[in-house]
Amino acid sequence: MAAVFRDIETVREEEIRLQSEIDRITAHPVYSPLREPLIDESKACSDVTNDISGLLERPASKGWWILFGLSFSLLIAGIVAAINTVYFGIGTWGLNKTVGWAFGITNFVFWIGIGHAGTFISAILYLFGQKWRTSINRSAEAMTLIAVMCAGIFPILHMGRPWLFYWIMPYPNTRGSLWVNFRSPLLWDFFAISTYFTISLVFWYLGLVPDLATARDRATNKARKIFYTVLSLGWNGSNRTWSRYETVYGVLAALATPLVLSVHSIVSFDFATSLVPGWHSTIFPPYFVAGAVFSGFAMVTTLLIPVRKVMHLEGYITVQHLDNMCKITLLTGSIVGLSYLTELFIGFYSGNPNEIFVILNRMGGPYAWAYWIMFSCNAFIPQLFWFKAFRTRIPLILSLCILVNVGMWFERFVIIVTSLHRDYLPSSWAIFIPTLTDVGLLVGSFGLFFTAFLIFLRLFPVISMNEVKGVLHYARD
Amino acid sequence: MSLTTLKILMILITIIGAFLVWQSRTFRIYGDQLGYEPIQPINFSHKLHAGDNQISCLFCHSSADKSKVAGVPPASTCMNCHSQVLPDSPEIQKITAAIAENRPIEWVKVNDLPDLVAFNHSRHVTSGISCQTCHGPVETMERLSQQNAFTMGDCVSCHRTHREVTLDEAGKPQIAREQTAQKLMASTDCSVCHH
Amino acid sequence: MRATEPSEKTVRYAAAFFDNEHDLMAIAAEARLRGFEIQDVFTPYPIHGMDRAVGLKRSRLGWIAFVAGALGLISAILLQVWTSAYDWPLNVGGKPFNSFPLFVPVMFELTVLFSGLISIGVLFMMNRLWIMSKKKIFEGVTDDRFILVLKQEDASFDTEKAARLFKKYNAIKVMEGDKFV
Amino acid sequence: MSPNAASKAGVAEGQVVRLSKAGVSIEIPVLIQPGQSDDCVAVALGYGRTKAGRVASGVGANAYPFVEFVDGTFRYEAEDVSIEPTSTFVELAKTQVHQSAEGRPLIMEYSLAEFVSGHLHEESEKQVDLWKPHDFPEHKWGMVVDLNACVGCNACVLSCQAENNIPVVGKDEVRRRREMHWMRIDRYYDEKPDGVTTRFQPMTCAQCDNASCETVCPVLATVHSSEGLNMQVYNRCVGTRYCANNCPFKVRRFNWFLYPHEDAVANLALNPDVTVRTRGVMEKCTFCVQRIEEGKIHARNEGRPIKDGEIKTACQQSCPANAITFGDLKDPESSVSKLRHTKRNYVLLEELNLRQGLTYLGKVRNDGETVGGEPKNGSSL
Amino acid sequence: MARNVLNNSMGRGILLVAFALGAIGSIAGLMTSERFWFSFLQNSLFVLTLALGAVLFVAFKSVSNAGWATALRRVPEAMMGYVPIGGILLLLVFFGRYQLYPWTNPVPSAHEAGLQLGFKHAWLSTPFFFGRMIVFLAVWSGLIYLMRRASFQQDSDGDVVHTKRRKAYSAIFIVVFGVTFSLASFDWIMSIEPMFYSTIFGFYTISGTLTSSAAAITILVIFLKKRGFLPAVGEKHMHALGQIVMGFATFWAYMWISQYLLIYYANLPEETIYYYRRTSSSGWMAVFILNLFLNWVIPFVMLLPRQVKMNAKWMVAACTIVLAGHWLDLYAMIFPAFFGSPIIGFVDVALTIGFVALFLLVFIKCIGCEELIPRNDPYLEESVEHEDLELVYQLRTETAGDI
Repeated sequence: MAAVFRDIETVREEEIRLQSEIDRITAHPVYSPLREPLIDESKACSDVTNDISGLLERPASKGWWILFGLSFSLLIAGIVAAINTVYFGIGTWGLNKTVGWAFGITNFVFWIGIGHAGTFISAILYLFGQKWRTSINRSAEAMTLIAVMCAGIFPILHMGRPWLFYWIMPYPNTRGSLWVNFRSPLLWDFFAISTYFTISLVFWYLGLVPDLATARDRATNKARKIFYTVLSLGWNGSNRTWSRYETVYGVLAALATPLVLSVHSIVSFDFATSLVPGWHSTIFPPYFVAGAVFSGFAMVTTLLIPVRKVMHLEGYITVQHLDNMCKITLLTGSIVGLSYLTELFIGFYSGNPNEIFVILNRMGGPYAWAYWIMFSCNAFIPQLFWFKAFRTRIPLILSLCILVNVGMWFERFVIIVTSLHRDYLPSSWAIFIPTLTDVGLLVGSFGLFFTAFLIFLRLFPVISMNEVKGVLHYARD
Repeated sequence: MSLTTLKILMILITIIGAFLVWQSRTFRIYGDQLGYEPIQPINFSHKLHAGDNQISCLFCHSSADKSKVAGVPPASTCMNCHSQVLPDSPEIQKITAAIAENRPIEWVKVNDLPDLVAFNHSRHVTSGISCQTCHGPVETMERLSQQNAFTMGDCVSCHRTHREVTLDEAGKPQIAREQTAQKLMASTDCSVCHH
Repeated sequence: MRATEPSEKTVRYAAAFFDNEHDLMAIAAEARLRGFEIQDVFTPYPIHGMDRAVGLKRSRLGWIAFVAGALGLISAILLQVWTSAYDWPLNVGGKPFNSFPLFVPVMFELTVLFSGLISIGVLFMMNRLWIMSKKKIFEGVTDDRFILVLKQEDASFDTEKAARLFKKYNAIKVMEGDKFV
Repeated sequence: MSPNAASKAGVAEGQVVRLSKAGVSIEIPVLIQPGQSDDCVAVALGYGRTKAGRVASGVGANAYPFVEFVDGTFRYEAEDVSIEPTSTFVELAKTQVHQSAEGRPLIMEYSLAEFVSGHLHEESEKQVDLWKPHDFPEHKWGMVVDLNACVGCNACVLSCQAENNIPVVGKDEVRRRREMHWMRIDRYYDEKPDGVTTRFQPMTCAQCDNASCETVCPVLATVHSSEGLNMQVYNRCVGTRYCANNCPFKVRRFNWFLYPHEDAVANLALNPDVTVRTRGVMEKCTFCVQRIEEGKIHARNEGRPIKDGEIKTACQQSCPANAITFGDLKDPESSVSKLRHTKRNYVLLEELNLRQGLTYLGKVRNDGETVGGEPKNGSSL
Repeated sequence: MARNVLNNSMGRGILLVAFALGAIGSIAGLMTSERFWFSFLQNSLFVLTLALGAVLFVAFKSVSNAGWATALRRVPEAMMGYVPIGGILLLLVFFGRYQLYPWTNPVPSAHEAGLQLGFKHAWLSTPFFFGRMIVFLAVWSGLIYLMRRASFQQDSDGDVVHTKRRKAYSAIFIVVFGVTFSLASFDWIMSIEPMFYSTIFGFYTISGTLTSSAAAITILVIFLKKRGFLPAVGEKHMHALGQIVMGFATFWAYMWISQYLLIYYANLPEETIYYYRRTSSSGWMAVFILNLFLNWVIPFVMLLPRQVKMNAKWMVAACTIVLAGHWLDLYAMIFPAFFGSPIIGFVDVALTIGFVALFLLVFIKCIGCEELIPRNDPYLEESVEHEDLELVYQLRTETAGDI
């Protein structure tokens, strides 16, 4: 009898121990009362699936077709300009012996910069545990990929002989193995951009696989079923898979973070390694990175505001998300502003007449208008985001972000053209005037960007469902 | 993927690979003319002249040691001998006719380099490189064919292996050493060929 | 390689469906502590702490990524130094043949590229994620179902105890099956 | 037309004016030329031809009607010519649009007193690299241009064009600042209290040892030779134009279009030793590397070292004033080495530490001084 | 309610003796060594940047709403207390300006003739220079005072408004610091070689500051945790701190390579001379390479494995290496301008010991005066592990419950 009691006693103790062990294991994190829910509190898991996967299953709206038509016609203009360039030569651009780079490289740097927000959101904010990234990372990453594609076209197109672009890859050849110049920043660009594109692509795809599985499981149409079945790689949500998936996601985030820094740093090396006054400045790497994230965030915000409106995603991409993005725009914009000031200061501090001349020429030379557009849009405009009113009123956010994008395009234009057009020997000074082909390529790159983004919206879940489901429980606790 | 699919795939890859290796000469890079053997206007045999009869290359290609180009001999060079030797042969008749009509014989150029390469015969011949090094065993050919792909790699590998600069005590390069034909000062500067 | 993965065997299983992560986590922890053998759990999103609940060890993929990165770094150094300073050294702008500081960008990029691609490749291989995959997919797992799958291989599996446990945590649906691929 | 004359007549550069005198009149655009006498307008003769082929027919205006035959000789001056501005403007095709040196010390000038005293410019500081410089085992080609001797006649530019198959790109391309001359003569007008000083400086690829163009080329299309030359390999070039951007002297030229034409007769005029460049590639002065190679081969075939002065570049050969000296800097006895060690020798943009193969001998000016000679102010252009 | 975190009086005694040693060393050095002012500048900047980095740490934490670090926040807050004192000490370089800053010489050499150019001449003038210095230090000290006050007041009244205020002060501090510290680093360090200029210099110095202060915070947290203070700090925090040190070290390496690579590449004499002085002699070359290893290579490789970040001994070792690296970094920034080879003499050692001792004394004073856990911080629960939640709830004052 006693033994039985002792057994019961032991069993009870055992039960209590077990329960406390279970409690310890299953304890979920506590959140500060100051934290507000990220997503509309009424959403449940199935709502997320229906809201987001459902978007793909309905036919495209009229608005989508109109936008698609518009972007596609811009893209056609770009294609015409590209054919013109390749057929007749770079002479169709407005370049000359003094200004060897202008619109082409400006567009390249601009788009690469835009391409920095996506990986920043998915990698850096991931590492910093910023959960609000989950609603925006998918579309931001897609934007990154598309922007990098837009950017990647320009270095090839701007070559005199674009059909030989593969010469910048190191491969054994019949020229006694004449390799490539590993000291050239353009070569670094090739490595940086191809790595960045590859890693961003696999990162984006990795995040997409579970969502593609959702789309697969919901698909009724045969073609869609095959499409999503192939892409979702038999994903079944097993914890074993999730566990490794999370590790790799973390690894990729840890890799992508310095990668983001490196890519625009390397792009900045294109300029900073040279000895053109106005190009050679050691602050360029961090300054370009900040500028890239700055313009990228402005572009994500510009894209997401209409997307959330048209696709009814206000519950997922809330004003709080926009507010946070504005804050990052403010931070990076301030770094950009600080870099402008540093450049000005050091320019005068250096006492180097060439440096001083470049600054004065930018402020008052033939391209002063571009400089002041750049300065006001990038250094002053984002400062408005200090005020909450500017971070929460959607039309204001949208207009400021568009201005930032304009400013960042002009920043690259100013850096490239004003430095080149008047450098060391006044005898070679010249003016750059863009041609129709230049403008066509600029416009065409926007066409490609929007066309591809609109296609993305129709093919893939625009919000990372699996990650959003993971942060829903704030609302439920 | 089942094991069968995998096997089939492996076999396919092997077959295609083997075919590519076997037929590797079929897939050439652009500009590779190795083995080019055009029909010439006159059925001239290098084997007969340079091989069997041991006529020196420089006898006909007389500018090879003096000038950039080796030179195609004028028709009159042929007639130095052929006015006596086999003057009635139909092939020789063609030369005679060309001389009579005062027109050149339209030889088809076999060993040709693109215009972006400057090759100087005299430099190579003077430093003792035999014609066969680049042109192959011409003395065995009935009809001339290209025996070297003349890729940049071919030139460069030779220039590199013969890159020996001898310096004297004062540190000056000893130019006289060149004439021993063993020590060449083959430069690998791009501008040596590309200008 | 195919045979070593536990989920690959043909086993008899019992699966219970739940509608939230907390129940799943708790039942997984309890089932494991009570001696059940957990085949796997299936969720629509990754759940923090689930590894601890089902007793899964930390993945060693981090180390694979490190080794892959080191491989990339070494190949970048070898490629650049060999081509620039040994295979065909060229005087480029007066800089030394081995301009090591200038090789840093490519070294970094290749490190990241190798590390990222190899670790993701290993992930796909280890989890057999690929186009022709034919894995068991539970209904609703990609939507809002949280599923616990217990092995009932040997005699020690106590059906009643399992049923009690499922009930305790409000299982929506319980199903059994023979084959688990 | 001088700036003062232009403002007096109320015309701007490029504005077409009608010059007329007693029934003859021509319409030509204005080019403002500092240093020109205020009361005088200069018109070039020889244009406006009607039967001069594709290149020259109908270019410009014929100024011969103004020439009079007086006293058995042609008078090339015409008086009482009226200038009447029209409303037409043309964009002049000029190879240099900025005329001021902006006060930069690009052309060194010394007064006679300074020259006599021997104290010309600060001894340049020893500049350091973060690496060991490459050595040049055999030759190190160098050029010295004596600005004192140079009269700015452009013969070098033309001989370079002829020697190196440089395409003539036409007015439109020059207006777009795409002239192809490998060599150019920079000309600066500097307003001084006592009038305008015109200075000129022949400029060509300086063959820098620390060439900023070379390091940035991704495909090794431009690298340094073992003889100190900055080589440009046209067939390797993919045309990124990065090198041209990074050249502080802006001496690199890019083939914006396919300039050479398939013209069997015209192509016979090309120099067979120089590759004709296709579109999309960069080109620049090579120090006439084809002549260097020829000279080297010639000497080596004969088994002797190269003599100083044996190899001449095209510009040097055609310079009427012997302003250009070319030779081997390795040879301390060569004339170019000797000139390098003269006091007047200076390196353009020395603060960039490029270590050029091309240096200049500063100009000694003798104006405003009592030590003989006449004050100079005009341009010889 | 001053608390002695050393748990005994021995420690403080040792620190006082060390400080005295430093003071004596300074006086001795002032009289004998030409290196004194350089060493003084280097060491006072070394500890001052640790304190300034701590301010940035707290400021970044506040603006990004990062909850995790709340449990250890008092450590950087105590470090911040050194800034006013360190600032006053730094101002003493006024007396060493003729040795340190060539531009103070009334008659510049031919080499420095470039200084006669307008802006630089005006900017680098003694009254303006030291005036700026005073303004910068005063502004920083003022903001630090406000941040600390808002933090401590919350302990007593538990009002959330202090969190919001701290956030505002932090944002202002980050902006002000970005501008002023860039200028300060140009002034205090870069102008030792007045002909040299590099636009990244400010960012570079900030990155070193961030790395070393994160390392110092880690060491102090481990020290306090060992002594039984900071009960709520656990593995999670150690892991995060390890990641931060590693991340900042990598950021420093990024800045380092950016500056070096660009100067190496462009090869412009004005700039190359800076690295030439630092790499041409074998002694300085060793310092140059050691600097990279101490600041990045060794800590990065050491801290890669997850286990190391949670191991106190390894973490202390890695962080000590980082601190040594930062010291060496400043040494390599300041000394090569005038000294052909790196020598570390008595003065350097004495001054280093003295300054570190002073810093620790101030730290101990500051940390002893306040609660070690910001008990009413609304982010505190997020910061601690599940097991420590009860402990945190006990510390809370009643008023803090409702927000």
